[in-house]
Amino acid sequence: MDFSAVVQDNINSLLYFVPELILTGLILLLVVADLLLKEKHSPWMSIIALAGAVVVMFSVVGQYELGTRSIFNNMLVVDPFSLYFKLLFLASAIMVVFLSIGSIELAGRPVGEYFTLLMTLTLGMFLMASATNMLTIFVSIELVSIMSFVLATYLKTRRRSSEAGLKYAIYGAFSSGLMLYGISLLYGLTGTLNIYEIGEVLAGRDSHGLALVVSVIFIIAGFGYKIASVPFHFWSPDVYEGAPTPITAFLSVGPKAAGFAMLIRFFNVALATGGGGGSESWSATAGVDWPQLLAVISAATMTLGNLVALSQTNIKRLLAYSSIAHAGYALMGVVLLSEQGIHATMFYLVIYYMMNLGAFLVVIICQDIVGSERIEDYRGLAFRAPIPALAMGVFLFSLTGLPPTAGFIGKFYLFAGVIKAGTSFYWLAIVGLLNSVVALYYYARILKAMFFEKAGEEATSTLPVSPYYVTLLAVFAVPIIILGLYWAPLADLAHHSVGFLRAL
Amino acid sequence: MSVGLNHYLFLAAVLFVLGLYAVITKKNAVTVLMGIELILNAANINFVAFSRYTDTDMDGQVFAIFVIVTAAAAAAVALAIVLNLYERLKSINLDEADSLSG
Amino acid sequence: MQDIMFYMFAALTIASAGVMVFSRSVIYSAVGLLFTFFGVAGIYVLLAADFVAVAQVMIYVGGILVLLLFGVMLSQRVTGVNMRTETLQTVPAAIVAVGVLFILFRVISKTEWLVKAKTTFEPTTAKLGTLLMTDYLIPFEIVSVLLLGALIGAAFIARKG
Amino acid sequence: MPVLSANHAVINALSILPTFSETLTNVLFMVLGAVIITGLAALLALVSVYLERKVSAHMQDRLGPMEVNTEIPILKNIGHGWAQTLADAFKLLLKEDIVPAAADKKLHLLAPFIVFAATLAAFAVLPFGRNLIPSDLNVGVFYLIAISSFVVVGIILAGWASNNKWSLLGAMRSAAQIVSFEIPASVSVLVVIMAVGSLNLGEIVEFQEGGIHRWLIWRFFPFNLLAFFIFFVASLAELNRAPFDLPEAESEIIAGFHTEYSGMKFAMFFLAEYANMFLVGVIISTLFLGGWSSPFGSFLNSAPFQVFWVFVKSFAIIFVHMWLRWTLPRVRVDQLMYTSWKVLTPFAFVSMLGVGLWMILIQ
Repeated sequence: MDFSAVVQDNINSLLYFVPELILTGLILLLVVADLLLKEKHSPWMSIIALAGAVVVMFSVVGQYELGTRSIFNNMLVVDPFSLYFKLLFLASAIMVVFLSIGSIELAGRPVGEYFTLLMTLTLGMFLMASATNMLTIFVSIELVSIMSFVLATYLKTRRRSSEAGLKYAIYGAFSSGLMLYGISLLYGLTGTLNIYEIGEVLAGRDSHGLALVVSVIFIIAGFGYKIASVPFHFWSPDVYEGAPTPITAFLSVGPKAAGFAMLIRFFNVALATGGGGGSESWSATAGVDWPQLLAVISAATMTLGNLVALSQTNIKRLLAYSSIAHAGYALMGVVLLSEQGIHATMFYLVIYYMMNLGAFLVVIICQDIVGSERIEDYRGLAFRAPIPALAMGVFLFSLTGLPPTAGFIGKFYLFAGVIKAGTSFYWLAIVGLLNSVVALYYYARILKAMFFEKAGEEATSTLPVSPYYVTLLAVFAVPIIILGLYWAPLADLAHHSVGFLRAL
Repeated sequence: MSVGLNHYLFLAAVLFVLGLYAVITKKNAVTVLMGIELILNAANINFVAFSRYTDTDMDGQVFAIFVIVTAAAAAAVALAIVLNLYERLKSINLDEADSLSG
Repeated sequence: MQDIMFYMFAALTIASAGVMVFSRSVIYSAVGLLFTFFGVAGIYVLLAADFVAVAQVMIYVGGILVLLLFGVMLSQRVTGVNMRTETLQTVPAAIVAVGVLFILFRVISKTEWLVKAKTTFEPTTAKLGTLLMTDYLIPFEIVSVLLLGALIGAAFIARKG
Repeated sequence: MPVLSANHAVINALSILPTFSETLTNVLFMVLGAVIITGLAALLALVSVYLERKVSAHMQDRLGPMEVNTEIPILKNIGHGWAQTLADAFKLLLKEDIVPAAADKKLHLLAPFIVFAATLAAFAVLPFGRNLIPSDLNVGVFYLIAISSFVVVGIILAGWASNNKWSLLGAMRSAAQIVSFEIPASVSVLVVIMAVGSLNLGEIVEFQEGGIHRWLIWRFFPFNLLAFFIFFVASLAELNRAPFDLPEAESEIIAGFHTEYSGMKFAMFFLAEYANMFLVGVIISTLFLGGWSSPFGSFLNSAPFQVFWVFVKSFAIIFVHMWLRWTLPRVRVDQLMYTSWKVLTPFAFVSMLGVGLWMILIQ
C-alpha cells in the first residue's frame, strides 16, 4: 500500500473506532476532572466514569450496524466477536465502579487515579479483543498488565497489597518477556506480524519443525498469564488475596475474558485453517498440535485450581483458586476447533462474569458487616444476614454448575461441545466432570458454614445490609436464575458473535 | 565463516537463557527485573536481526522500539512498587514477601 | 571488519550479561547490565538499525538502568551493608537453562529462515518515522495512552501517604 | 564508522601500502581519530579551566593566577600566569591516588572512566566544519542526548563506590538533576529537529547557512528563541554549574560525588566537566547559532573560518556560563525542581506546539 492509501485507511477507520475514542476522551476527562476537583474523594469521579462507560456502551451497540471490517491497516478488527467481548468488558467495568463505591477498603483513598486507571484498563481490554497484529496484541497486553499492577497495589499502605502488586508485576513482566521471544521467532519464521498473513504463510507450508512449536509455547506463556492457566497461574492467588476486593473481582473477570478473546482469535486465525461459515473443515496448522496442548493445559488448570481450593480458609483465596479452575473449564471450548466450542466458551464467560462478580460482592459486603475474609467467620451468616447468604447460595450453586442456575447451562454447553468434538477429547470431558464433583465439595463447605453452623457466642446479632447492596445482589442473582431457566437470548447473541473475521 | 543471521540468533539465545537463569535463581526483586530486561533484549536482537536479514522490511525494528518503550513503562511501575514495598518491609527479597501464602 | 566488530560486541554482551547474572552484588549486576545494554546497542548498529541502537542507549541506559540504580540505592541502607543477592535453586535452574539453550540452538540451526541478501546500509530514521505515523499509527497511540497510565500509576504508588 | 575526514590524506597514504589490509587501516584510522579527539578534549578543557580562573578573577575584581610561567623565550613574555593550568594538571597527575578503605575499589576506578569515555564519545559527532565531522551520524542529535545518560550512570556509581554519605547524596542529587533537566532540553532539541527535518548535525547547520538572519534562534519567532533559552538553562543545570551547582554545594555535602576522589581519577572528572562545557557550547551553537556557518553569509565561510566560527560561538557560550556562575547565588533544591518541571518543561512544550502549528499553517 502506498503512503496516501495508508493515511486514507487510517482516516476511514476512525468511524469504526468511535467507542475507543470516546473511552480515551473519558480517560483524559477523568485526569482533568481529578485536577480540577478539590476534594480527594469527590463522588463526581465515579459519576463521570459511569456516565462515560454508559455512553461507550451505546456506541459499541451502534457498531453492530457498521458490519465487519479490518481497520487501521489491519492492526485491529471490528467484528461481532470483538463487540460481544467489549460489551462484557463494559459490563464488568460498570459493575466494578458500583462495587468500588461501597467498598470500605477503598474508603478514604484518593479516587482520581483509581477511576482513571480503571478506564485505561478497560481501553486496553477493548484493544486486546480486536487486535489482529502481533504488535497490537503485545502493546494492548502490556497496557492491561501495567494498569493491573498499579490497581493491585492500590492499597499501597497495606503490606499485602504491596506484595500482591510486586508479584503481579514480576510475573507479568517475565511472561511478557517469554511471549516476546516467541513472537520474535514466529516473526522470523513467517516474515510478518499480521496474524492473517501468519496463518496464510503457515498453511502454505508442510513442516516447520521445532521452531514453530517452541515459539507457540512461548506465546502461550503470555496468554496463559492473562487467563491464569497452569503453569502461569502462580501470581493469581496472591494477587487476588492482596488486591482491593473490587479490583480482585475485576481482574478475575475482565482481563481474563480479554485473554480468552485474544487466545481464541490468535489460535483460530494464525494457527488454524478453514472454519469459515461452518461448512469448511477446520484444522490446526500442521506441525503443532495446539488443541491437544491446550487441552492438557485446560485439564491441569481445572484440576490444580480445584484441588488447592479444597484446603483454603480465606474466602478471597478460595475464590482465586476457583477462578483458576473456571479458566480451565472455559478453555475446554477453545480447543475443539468448532464453532460450538467457541460459542460455549463465550457463553460461559458471561455467566462466569455474573456469578463470580456476585460472589465477590458478597465478600465485599461481609468485609463490611462481618469484618473478616475467613470462612470460619461466615458461620451462621444465614441467620444474621439472610439476604447476602441467600445470594451467595445462588452464586455458589451456579459456580458449581447445579441446575436451575445459569452456571449449569454454561457447563452443559461446554460439555456438549466437548462430547460432540469426537473421541479424542472424551478424556477432557471426564476430567471436567470429576473436577465439578471436587468443586461441589468446597463450595458446599461455605454453604454449610453459612447455613448449618452456629456462629460464636459473641456474634448473634443481626447484621444490617444497606439497600444499595441488596439492589446490587439482586442485579447479579436474579439474572442467574432467569438465565438458568430461559437462556436462549444470550445463547443466540453468543452464537451470532462467533463469526469473527477469518481472512483478509 | 562470515557472520550471518544465525550468529545473531545464537547471541540472542544465550542472552535469553542467561536472563531466564537470573529470573529463576535471584531472590532480590531488582535483580529479577534485570534478568527480565535481558530476556527483552534477546527478543529485540531477534527482531532487529530478522528485520535485516529476511525479507520483512522494517517491521522488526518498529517492534523493537515499541518493546523498548513498554519495557521502560513497566520498569518504572515495577520499581515504584518495589520501593513502596520496601517502605513496608525494609526488604525487597521476594521470599520475604510471604504474608500471602497457602 | 564487520565480523570482528560482531565478535567484539557479542563477547562484550555475553561477558557482561554473565557478570550481571552471576555476580552476588546488586550494584555489580547493574554495572554488568550497563555494558550488556551497550553491547546490544553495538549489535544493533551492525544490523543497520542506528535509530534503534540510539533508542536502546537512551531508554535502557538513561531510563531503566538509572531507575534500577535509584531503586537499589533507595532500598538499601546508605551504608551499603545489605547488598548481597542470594541465589536459590542454582542446580535445577542451571539444568533448565542448559536444556532451553540446547533446544533454542537446535531450533536456530535446523530452521531455514527466509534469508535474503541485503547489504545496503540505508538511513532508517525517516522511514521509521513514516511507519509510525502511517502503518503503526494505532500501536503508537496505544503506547502513548500506556505511558500516560504508567506515569499516573507510578507517581501514585511512589507518592508518600 | 568514526572517520576523521580531515585525515583522509593520511588514510589514503596508508591504504596504498600493500602490507596494510583494509581492516588494519580502518583500525589504525579509528585509533588515530580517538587519539585526536582525546587530545582535543583535554586541550580544550585546559583552556577552559584557565579561562574560568581569569574570568572569575575579573568578575570579582582580583588578579587571578599571575605567577606560573616558563623559561621558554617566546612564551615567557605572555605572562598572566598562562602556565597555571599546566601546573595544575601536572599536580593532579602526580598526586597520590587515595582510595578510601571502605570503598568499592573496582567501581571507584570504573566510575571516572565511564564519565570521561562518555564525554569523549560525544565529541565524535561534533561538526567543526562542513567536511570536519569526525563521525557524520544520521542520528547525531539523538546520539548526543543518549550518550549523556552514561554520564549519569558514571556519577551514580562514583557516589556509590565511595561509600560515603556525602558522595552518595551528591551523586543522587546530581543524577536527579541531570535526568530532570534532560526533559526540557530534549524537547527544545525536538523543536530544532522539527524545524530542520533531520537528526543529522551537519544538515542542521547547512539549514542555517547564509548569514545571521538564517540562524534557527530567529526562526518561528518567538518559539525558537524560547527553545534556545530553555536549552541554555537546562544545559547549565545538566553541567551542574552555578546557579544549579547543588550537587557540589560545599556547605551541605562537601564536594558531592567526587568528594573521595583524588589524583588522576579526580583529574578525569575535572577534565570531563570542562570538556562537557565545551561540548555544550558546540551543541548550542550548532542547534541555534548556525554552527560553523559565518554570520555574514558566504563571506569568511571557507573551511578554516568554519572551525574559527565554531570556536568563537562556543567560547562565547562558555563565557556566558562563567559569567552566570560568578554572579548568581545558588538556588535551593525545591527551586531547582520547580524550575525544571513547572517552568522549563511546560514552556518547552509550548515552544514545540508553536513551531508545529506554525509549520502546519504555513504549508
